[in-house]
Amino acid sequence: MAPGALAFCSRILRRQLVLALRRPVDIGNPLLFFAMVVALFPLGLGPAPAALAGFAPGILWIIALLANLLTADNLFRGDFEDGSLEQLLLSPQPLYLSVLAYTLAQWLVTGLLLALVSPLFAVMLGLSASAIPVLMFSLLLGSAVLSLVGGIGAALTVGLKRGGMLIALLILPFYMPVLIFGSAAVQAVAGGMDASAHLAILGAMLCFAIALAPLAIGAALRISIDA
Amino acid sequence: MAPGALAFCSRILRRQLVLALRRPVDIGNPLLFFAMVVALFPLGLGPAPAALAGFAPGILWIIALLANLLTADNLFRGDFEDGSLEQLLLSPQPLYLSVLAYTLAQWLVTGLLLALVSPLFAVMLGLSASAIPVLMFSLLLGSAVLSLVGGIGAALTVGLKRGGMLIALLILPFYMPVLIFGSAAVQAVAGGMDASAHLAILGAMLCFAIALAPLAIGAALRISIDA
Amino acid sequence: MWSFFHKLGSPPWLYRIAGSILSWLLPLTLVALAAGAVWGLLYTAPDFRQGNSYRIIYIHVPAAVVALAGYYVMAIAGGISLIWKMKMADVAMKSCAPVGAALTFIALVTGSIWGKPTWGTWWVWDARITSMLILLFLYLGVIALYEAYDNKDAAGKACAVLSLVGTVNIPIIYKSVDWWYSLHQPASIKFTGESSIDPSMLYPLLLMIGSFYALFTCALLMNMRLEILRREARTGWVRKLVGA
Amino acid sequence: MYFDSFHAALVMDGHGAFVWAAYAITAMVLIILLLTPVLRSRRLRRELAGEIRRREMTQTGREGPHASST
Amino acid sequence: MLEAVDLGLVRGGRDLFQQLSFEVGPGQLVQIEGVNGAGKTSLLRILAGLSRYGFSGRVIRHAPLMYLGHHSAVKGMLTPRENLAWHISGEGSYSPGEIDDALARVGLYGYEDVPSHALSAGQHRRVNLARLYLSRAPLWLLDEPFTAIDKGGVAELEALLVRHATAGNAVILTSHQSLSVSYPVAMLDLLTGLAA
Amino acid sequence: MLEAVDLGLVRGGRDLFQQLSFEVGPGQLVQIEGVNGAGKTSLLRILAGLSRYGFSGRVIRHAPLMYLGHHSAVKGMLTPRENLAWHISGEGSYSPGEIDDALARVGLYGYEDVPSHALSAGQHRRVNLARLYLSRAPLWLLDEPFTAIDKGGVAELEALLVRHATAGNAVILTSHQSLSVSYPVAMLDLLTGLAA
Ligand code: HEM
Ligand SMILES: Nc1ncnc2c1ncn2[C@@H]1O[C@H](COP(=O)(O)OP(=O)(O)OP(=O)(O)O)[C@@H](O)[C@H]1O
Ligand SMILES: Nc1ncnc2c1ncn2[C@@H]1O[C@H](COP(=O)(O)OP(=O)(O)OP(=O)(O)O)[C@@H](O)[C@H]1O
Ligand SMILES: [Mg+2]
Ligand SMILES: [Mg+2]
Repeated sequence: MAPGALAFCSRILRRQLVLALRRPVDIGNPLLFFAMVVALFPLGLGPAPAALAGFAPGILWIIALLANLLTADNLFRGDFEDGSLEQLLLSPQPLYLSVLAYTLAQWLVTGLLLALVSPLFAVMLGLSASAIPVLMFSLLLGSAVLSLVGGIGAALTVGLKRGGMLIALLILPFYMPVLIFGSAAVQAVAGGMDASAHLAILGAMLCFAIALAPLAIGAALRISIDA
Repeated sequence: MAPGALAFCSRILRRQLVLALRRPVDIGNPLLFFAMVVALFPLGLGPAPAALAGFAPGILWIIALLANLLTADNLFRGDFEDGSLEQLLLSPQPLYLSVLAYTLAQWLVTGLLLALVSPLFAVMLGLSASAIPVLMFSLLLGSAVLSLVGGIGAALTVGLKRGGMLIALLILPFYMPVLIFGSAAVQAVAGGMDASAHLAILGAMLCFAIALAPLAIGAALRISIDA
Repeated sequence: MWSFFHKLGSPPWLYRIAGSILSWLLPLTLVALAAGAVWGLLYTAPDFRQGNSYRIIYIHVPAAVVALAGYYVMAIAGGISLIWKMKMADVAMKSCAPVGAALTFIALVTGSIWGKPTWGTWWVWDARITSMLILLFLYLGVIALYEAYDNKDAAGKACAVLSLVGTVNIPIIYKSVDWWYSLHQPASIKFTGESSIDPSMLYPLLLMIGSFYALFTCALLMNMRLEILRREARTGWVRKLVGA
Repeated sequence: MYFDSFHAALVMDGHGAFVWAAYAITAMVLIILLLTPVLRSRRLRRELAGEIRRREMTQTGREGPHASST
Repeated sequence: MLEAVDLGLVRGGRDLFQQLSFEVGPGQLVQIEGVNGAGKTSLLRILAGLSRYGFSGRVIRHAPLMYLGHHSAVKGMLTPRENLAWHISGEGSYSPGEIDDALARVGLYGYEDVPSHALSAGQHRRVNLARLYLSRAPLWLLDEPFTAIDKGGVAELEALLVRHATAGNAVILTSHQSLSVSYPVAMLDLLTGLAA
Repeated sequence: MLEAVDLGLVRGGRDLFQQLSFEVGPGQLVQIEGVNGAGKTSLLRILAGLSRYGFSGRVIRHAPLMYLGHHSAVKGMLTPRENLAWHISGEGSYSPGEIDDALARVGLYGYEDVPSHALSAGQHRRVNLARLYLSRAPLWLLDEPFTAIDKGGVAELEALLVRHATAGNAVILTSHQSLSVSYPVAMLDLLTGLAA
């Protein structure tokens, strides 16, 4: 009688995407946001091209991380406040998969999108062309880890009246390894070295995160709903 | 019969501060947040001391900006959703001053706090000691402008169901001049030049913002409440 | 053995036993700390390269070592509380955080002070230093999360989830920060650590490390007693304790 | 003792400020660390005792409409 | 106290009401009637001056008013005492004793210092209703004030409204329950206007 | 359908109830009684399995349940049709026709495609109540389902609850209004237990 778990997940996914991108213009918002934050760095750090190119991987990675940070708090908050989260926890569907669908939806409109447009920004910052595929790939892998880890923070803080800053405190330490390997991978290629070891580590982190983070998120949601 | 406008403002201020810093540990949250974001930059850009020192003004300024961005959306949202904003608009008190009190409270827990602890981070990033007073001063002036401008964005978007990204798009363009002059001031001093022109411009921006932003915020709130 | 676990889960028993351990361990710790400090400060010869500034080692290294170990104590307690639903493990976990944070802070501050005369700068983004900073963030995150919840039952569980996630991540964090540092230009400054340490310097150091472990235990027990009181405030035995 | 005089121990060949500052800060943090639980539990005990006494006293006093079940 | 002239309201392409004129004077207790979606909340917000969207006509307010809407304006982070103190701070100065008294009157004695998010739905509303005991505004606009309030609370609130009207003030409220008071209640139908 | 054994609940240092045992079987329509803050919502959440904080005792659920809480779980950004489709998606598959039908039954015909934040308070609640027309869960737990609903809506909802109970299912609800139905309503007092 109840629909299959995967069908349910695909409905969650569709709903979350509809909520994020109700109107066509909405798709442009995250892109525009990235473009503006990319523009901040030359403005703040000074426009010396050589220095910027060297730091492009780090800058793009920091932006990916901040985009995640800015959106992580909203992952479950709306659903908590209007009661949808209670309904999710009561539904007979496996929480593990539902939670995965939530984070996947969030990743699609932050990490994936940023990865897809990153070549443009990389060129703007003067990153060498050879490093661009690795940049994209590392962003794809790494931002998925960020979304999953961010989900844990979101689930832990969703029941609290204050959110915002607290979630940043909880998840930033866990973001740091991803940042390190992500930007190191790009720097390695830009410096003419091989990045496959870094990417393999990012991939391993992702597998790890996919396996464990939804469990932690589910447990945290059950705690939060009763706080 | 009704209390004086200033008494009313001081009550708003106190309430907003209580909401932000209900418990003593809460005061630490923004500080911790700043420290973490400062740590992101060496992790992303690499630990080479010379490069970091050069970027220190920009990094600190970008952090001030992001802290503002992260908190701007919350300035009126809670009050909108629970009906407090309606009550504010109905109260016989001058909206100009009330709104000023709201932004002042937000500035106290973001801009002011960051300015006060910025010397520590400046030392960690290796900024030369001579530039630190100017850094603090520019952050004090500039972050107040950021808070006021952020308030306009917050007031415009508070009635919309989606917030977050849209407000960033609206206000980032206005943040950029502040970022430019603020980091340029510090870079000037670090480079042995005089920063008083930059600081004067920041001061002028602040006067301008104090005079006009509350008007814009008030008008935007009246529009939002009827959306 | 089983009955011991059972007793560990009993707040009044734990409260009492912690009290009696503290009654002798705390004075002993304070004496050992004072003795170690005086020994290290006044009765050892200076290091031939760093001169007298090396005397900071007697607080810096013990604090760093115990702060690191403390995170594992906290995470293990968190794991026990989540898996076996043992409330007292939860109390232990919660109580570790402020102690660990304080020791981490000490390691950072003393290291930073030490850096000025030896490296000429207060701070470098060295791997060990950076990972110590992240450790401080982790501790403070647990404290902030715990304080943010009004419902301390839920707070304990939430922190247990967080610290468990932390255990998975701590090795990753350390490894990655290590890697990160070796990948970039080294900051031309190195720990002096390698130099084999003279026994006359080693003994006070060992004494201080031992004292810091004991200090950690004491502070942990004290915080646990406080937390037990707070959580059991409405039970009969606390009323009797307070009323008497 | 390694140092010849009290003054020498204080200066430590120019490193005294650093060493003593490090030890002083450590001492301060440790004192705070050990003192807070003591002070807090004292306050808590006082509050609890007060609450119990108040409850005994106000048994007859004004009661909220919903507190009757206690 | 309040005059409404020729009000009209169009929302989402639907005419909610047209050429609605009425006047509310001292001593009047007015209940707005209508099914869900008739436009009661919209009308109250227009009378309060909060909304103009889709609206035509003129509202003349002769007295300060107090509006209590659907949303309780109660902050979960603050205690009832703090919430109430804040709510009335725009209107006048009150002593802490007066505030605690108002809270006791709405049955929140003993809850003054509990964070409001730990209150039940009805208690949450009651924090808001406590304002009525302190308010000095002659005209009250109340949107479904009985929501989530238990039977005893409803009776007390009704008595309060009658007292307010008797004292020469006015109340306009919406509610899906009929008031059971021994005071004349004027019914305002959005389509046909005010009937005594 | 549901057995509750020896329930006890302590909240904020207050004993809300102790040793509450009852059993709800097929065909029962149970209304939980109590003043504001008595613990009705807390009890319902415990019965649903959402909350354990401060709770002692045992709840045995023999049938799938549906819980409608204070919060409507209606997203303002989505239309009523989308909201409803999403709400029931965990429970079964429904055709678009069935969904529109349920919306029409709660009086939202013509509002299927309006964004929900443009609905009135009562219409908002009605989107949520439309779930009841589609639900296949035998046990319904409803927390103040009549809030903001107009008189006609209340009568329809009461009829629906009676139909559900008559069909051999069970309903547990809280409400500060007495039900006016010609069906035996068991009252559950939190202090004294279930009375027929
Ligand atoms: C803020 C700065 C510093 C931090 C966060 C820091 C942190 C640490 C940590 C985590 C340990 C490791 C303990 C272990 O591995 O078990 C350690 C050990 C040590 N540190 Fe530091 N440290 C800092 C600055 C310094 C400075 C400036 C010096 C001396 C010039 C120094 C000298 C040592 C020595 C000698 C050891 C022990 C030997 C060893 O294990 O290599 N540290 N420190
Ligand atoms: N998180 C919490 N912490 C402490 N106390 C709480 C918490 N949640 C609820 N309470 C208390 O529990 C009691 C019962 O609340 P509950 O919401 O169950 O009441 P209710 O019977 O549904 O009331 P109402 O009729 O107003 O909806 C209230 O007195 C409330 O103050
Ligand atoms: N922002 C809006 N955009 C379009 N239509 C709106 C908007 N707000 C309200 N409406 C419509 O206006 C009508 C009246 O809404 P209002 O909230 O005034 O009703 P109400 O009489 O208070 O109903 P209830 O008894 O349910 O509270 C509703 O049909 C609603 O759909
Ligand atoms: Mg309405
Ligand atoms: Mg309730």
